[in-house]
Amino acid sequence: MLGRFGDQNKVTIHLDGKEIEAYDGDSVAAALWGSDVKVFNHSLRFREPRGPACMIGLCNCCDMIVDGIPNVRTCIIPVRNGMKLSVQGKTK
Amino acid sequence: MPELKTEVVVVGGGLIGSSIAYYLSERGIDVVLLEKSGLCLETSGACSGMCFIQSKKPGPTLRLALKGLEEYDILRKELSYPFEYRQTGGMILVENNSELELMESFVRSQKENGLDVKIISVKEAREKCPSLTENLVGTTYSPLDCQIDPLNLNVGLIEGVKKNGGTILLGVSAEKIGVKNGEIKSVETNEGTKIATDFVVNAAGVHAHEVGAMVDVNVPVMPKRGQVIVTEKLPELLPVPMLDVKYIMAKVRPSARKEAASKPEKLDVGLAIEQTVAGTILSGSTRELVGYDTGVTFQAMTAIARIMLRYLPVLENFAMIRAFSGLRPCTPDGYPIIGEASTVRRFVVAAGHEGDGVALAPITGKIVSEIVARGAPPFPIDEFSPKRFDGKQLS
Amino acid sequence: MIGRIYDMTVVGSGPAGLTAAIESSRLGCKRVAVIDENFVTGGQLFKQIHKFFGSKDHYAGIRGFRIGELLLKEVSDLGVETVTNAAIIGMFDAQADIKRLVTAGADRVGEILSKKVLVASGAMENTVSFPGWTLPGVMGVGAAQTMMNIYRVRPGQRVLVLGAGNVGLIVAYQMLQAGIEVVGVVEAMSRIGGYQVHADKIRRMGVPILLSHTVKEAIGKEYVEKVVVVELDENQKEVPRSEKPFDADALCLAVGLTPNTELTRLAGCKHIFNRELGGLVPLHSERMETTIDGIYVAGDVAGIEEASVAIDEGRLAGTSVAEDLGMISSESAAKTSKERWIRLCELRSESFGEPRKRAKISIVEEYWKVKGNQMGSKKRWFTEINTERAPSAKASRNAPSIKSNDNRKGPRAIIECYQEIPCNACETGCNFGAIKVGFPMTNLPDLDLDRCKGCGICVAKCPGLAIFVVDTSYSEKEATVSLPYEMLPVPEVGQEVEVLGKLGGFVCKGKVIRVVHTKDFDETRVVTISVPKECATEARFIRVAKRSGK
Amino acid sequence: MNEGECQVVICRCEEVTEEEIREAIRKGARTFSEIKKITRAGMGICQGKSCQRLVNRILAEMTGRSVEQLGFDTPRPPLRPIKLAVFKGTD
Repeated sequence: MLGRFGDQNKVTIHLDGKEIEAYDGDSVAAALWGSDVKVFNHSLRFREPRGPACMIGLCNCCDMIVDGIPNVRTCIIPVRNGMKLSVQGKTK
Repeated sequence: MPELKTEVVVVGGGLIGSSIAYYLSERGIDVVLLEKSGLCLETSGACSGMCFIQSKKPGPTLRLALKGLEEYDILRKELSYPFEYRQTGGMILVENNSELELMESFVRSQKENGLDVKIISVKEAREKCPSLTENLVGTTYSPLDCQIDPLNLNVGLIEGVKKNGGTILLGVSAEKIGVKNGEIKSVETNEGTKIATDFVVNAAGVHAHEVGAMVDVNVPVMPKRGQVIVTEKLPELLPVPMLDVKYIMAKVRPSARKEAASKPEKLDVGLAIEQTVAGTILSGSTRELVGYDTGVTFQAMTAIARIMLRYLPVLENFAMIRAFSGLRPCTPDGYPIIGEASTVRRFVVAAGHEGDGVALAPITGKIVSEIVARGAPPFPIDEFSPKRFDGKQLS
Repeated sequence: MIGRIYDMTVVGSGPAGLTAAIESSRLGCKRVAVIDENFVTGGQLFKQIHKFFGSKDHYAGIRGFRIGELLLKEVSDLGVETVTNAAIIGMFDAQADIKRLVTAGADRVGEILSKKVLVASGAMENTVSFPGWTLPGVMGVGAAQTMMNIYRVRPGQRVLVLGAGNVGLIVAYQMLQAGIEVVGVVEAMSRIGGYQVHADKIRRMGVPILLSHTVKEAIGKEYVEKVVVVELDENQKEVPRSEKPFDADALCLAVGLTPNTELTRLAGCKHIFNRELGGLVPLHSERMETTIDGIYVAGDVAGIEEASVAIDEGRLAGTSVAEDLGMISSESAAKTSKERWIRLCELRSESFGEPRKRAKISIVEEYWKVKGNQMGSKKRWFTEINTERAPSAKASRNAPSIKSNDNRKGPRAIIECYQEIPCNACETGCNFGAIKVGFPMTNLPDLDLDRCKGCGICVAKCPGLAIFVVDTSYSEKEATVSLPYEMLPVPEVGQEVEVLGKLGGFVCKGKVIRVVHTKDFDETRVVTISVPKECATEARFIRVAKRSGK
Repeated sequence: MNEGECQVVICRCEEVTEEEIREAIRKGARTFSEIKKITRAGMGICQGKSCQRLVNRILAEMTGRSVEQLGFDTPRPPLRPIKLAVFKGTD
């Protein structure tokens, strides 16, 4: 209903080497979800896929490795041009 | 009044009490354990799992700790409940030359007491733990120190007691201890049950004084608050648990203890840091005489975090997710109180282990079980006898 | 910030926090700060793209995010300091006269000293567990709202919603607005928990609401691909072999909220469990003060209610802070607070509000029990209200419907609002005084046919989209129906559209004859279509085909 | 859901399953705090924000008490994870 907000600057972020286009002001989680990225990490114990579930920084389901630092809540950090992201944890 | 009958009532279900009950039940002795709150809710549920041997004062405590280590070796095979026992070795971090001097003499006297410990270079220390700062003059190292999960051990011991036919009563406290002709007869609980018993073991930790008072035995245990901070789960950064020299000084130097007690406003932090199997790093702790207050303070969080970052700068990239505090049961002379009371027969005290409860729980269990079963400890423990406080009142 | 002592620090910048800050600084408090852990202030307001219920004083008929803009402007005009990106990690010296809040931002910790602290920390979303609930694509309905309404990202292409309370229904509608296919709304209870008008909005667009059903399992390899729904019997047990699979790539959980009481519990305020209010809530007085002097609460943290309640509770707490700081006299505080409480009672009346009203009164009574009934003047006005039992209500209960003897020519409004919702936007919106709600505003609207001109303003004004204008005398065979329309694409005059009924079924073809939109309508267009006369009572929505080439 | 029917995670931070929670209750845990200590549920990075209600429901069901009677864990600072770097400074 609201349509897009005005013109926004595009930025490029990198997910495990893949380039993803995002808009300035977007949270990392929103930008990735909007680009059809669904799996943000694999859980430690059962190695299950996890993705955003609260979008307000409470549940830690959207944790990723951001610029080398693990366990970063991507739903509450904004995208930045050149940001390097990795899916955290191992698959089954 | 509902009645129960047993051979031994153990008051307190922490690591010490559950260990005693376990060793008793292993011998086929009928035991009832009373825990007034619940599983792992008091001191043993609010501590780290470091089981340091080299931190013990050379002499009776070190001897006890070494025997305790042997007991752990048996327990980890015997207890069907895994408690994350691992012998990782341990270090004491030495920051400057005056500390080095102190530690050299400490290590020397420990060696004389038969402990495998040495001082290693910073380079060697960093090989064992690459995240460690270079700004040290060296560290001690002993391969004997280990780590456990105190929560799992506590639950495992209690499960063991149950398996052996013992009775565990959670949420039940001792209200009155019946004595006749200087001999233990019974325990009455808050639920109104009267338990006829031959022995009572006071393993009530920071509440041991209250239980002692029920039979007019002075058990001068005081709560000392230790605050601990916890990080998020991390990859292996700390293969070896560590202490700093302040931790040791507070333990071994009576003057340091007195000084700390005289200046309660000054926050005294002796660093003890370990990484758990789950991946979190536990870092503590303060020693505060604040009664039974288990709150945490921002001042302590900051102080602990700063010391920790000084030794392990890499941690600055990670998050602290929790802080908690536990009450350490401490005694006026720093030795635990273990043994039969002089004025009441078959009233056995096992309390006041302060920060050594984890290391000494199994051996304390074994000692008390022998006192009960054979009337004497397996080896002399006169230094720990409750008799030393007879006639003195807790100040 | 360091070294200053604030008069009042507000934790949380949602409707309750902002109105409290506005009220207290309006009444003379000088150093007022609002702290929020998010990037932006406004709490959940900026996720709310729907129009709010309530009265004019509660910004009824205005979209949530615009209310946020209004409140923030007022806050900045009054010189209230707002601090974002600052999570409160603890409160120390809570019992002292000067309280110490510690905040943590991305790269530093800060300390805020404050005489009074208002905790308006809102609520946390509940969750339920079932196999697959941790799969990507299963998310809180609030998360879905953030994605859509803040970042304009669709949570999924085909979404199932669990929970037919107001939140679930409203967000399902917002998903439809975002062009998402809502495959269904599933509700474990045997009735719709939210307002019927919200349910009607999505049902007329063809979304099925499955009552007495729940989610049994979410299935997918890497993310949700299928959701299995199962029927529940009257004992909430699964009915064997009643599983229904839904193809969906997202499952949104709208299973209620819990007051976010971490800070008040940490501070040591006394709490009590109250099911009606969503769980553990801090005991508080009628003045919104907790059992610790100088700590106040307002909004969802004090019990899960509505934005209109949060707004009034915020004002109430703001007044109390001003009183306790000596900015206003106890008499004048008591006077305005009493009026506010009466209005809160009005918002909490009738079937939806009554249980919450009783719960709130019990919280206040429990507070006084803990405080040892040292009632004094502060409690007096509250006792007066209770004896007055205001508002006693049940004044007008005329079911709005077309009366059979209604032979009037020309367009007239039809109000399909059958529940006691605390809202009077239609009454205040009508320029001809044709709609009467009165006091309390939970009364059902009463239409005065003689005054109704069929102008259609109420169609755009009703936040529940529950008013239509029908003209059965449009032509010999045709009637017109004017309906509210908030979707894309916007139909053009002359365009042929599919007309849908109250439950979303195809009714007939219709032709758009007028599309009215003013700034005041704020994106709710009033679309008038012509339909065969016999279809006028059923025609409630239109499906506008996307035109090619655009 | 019937007991032991399927492995459902209750605490998603620490990945504690429903069966493990039930096992802790069978061992004598009667409060969320005890279940937390025994199973690690609620000990993870979100500090029980999402699982406390779920655990309490299981507790209520198994012990026959109402959720009202169960009590809640006392929150401790920090209420949110904080980067340790913020503490850097001189002692």
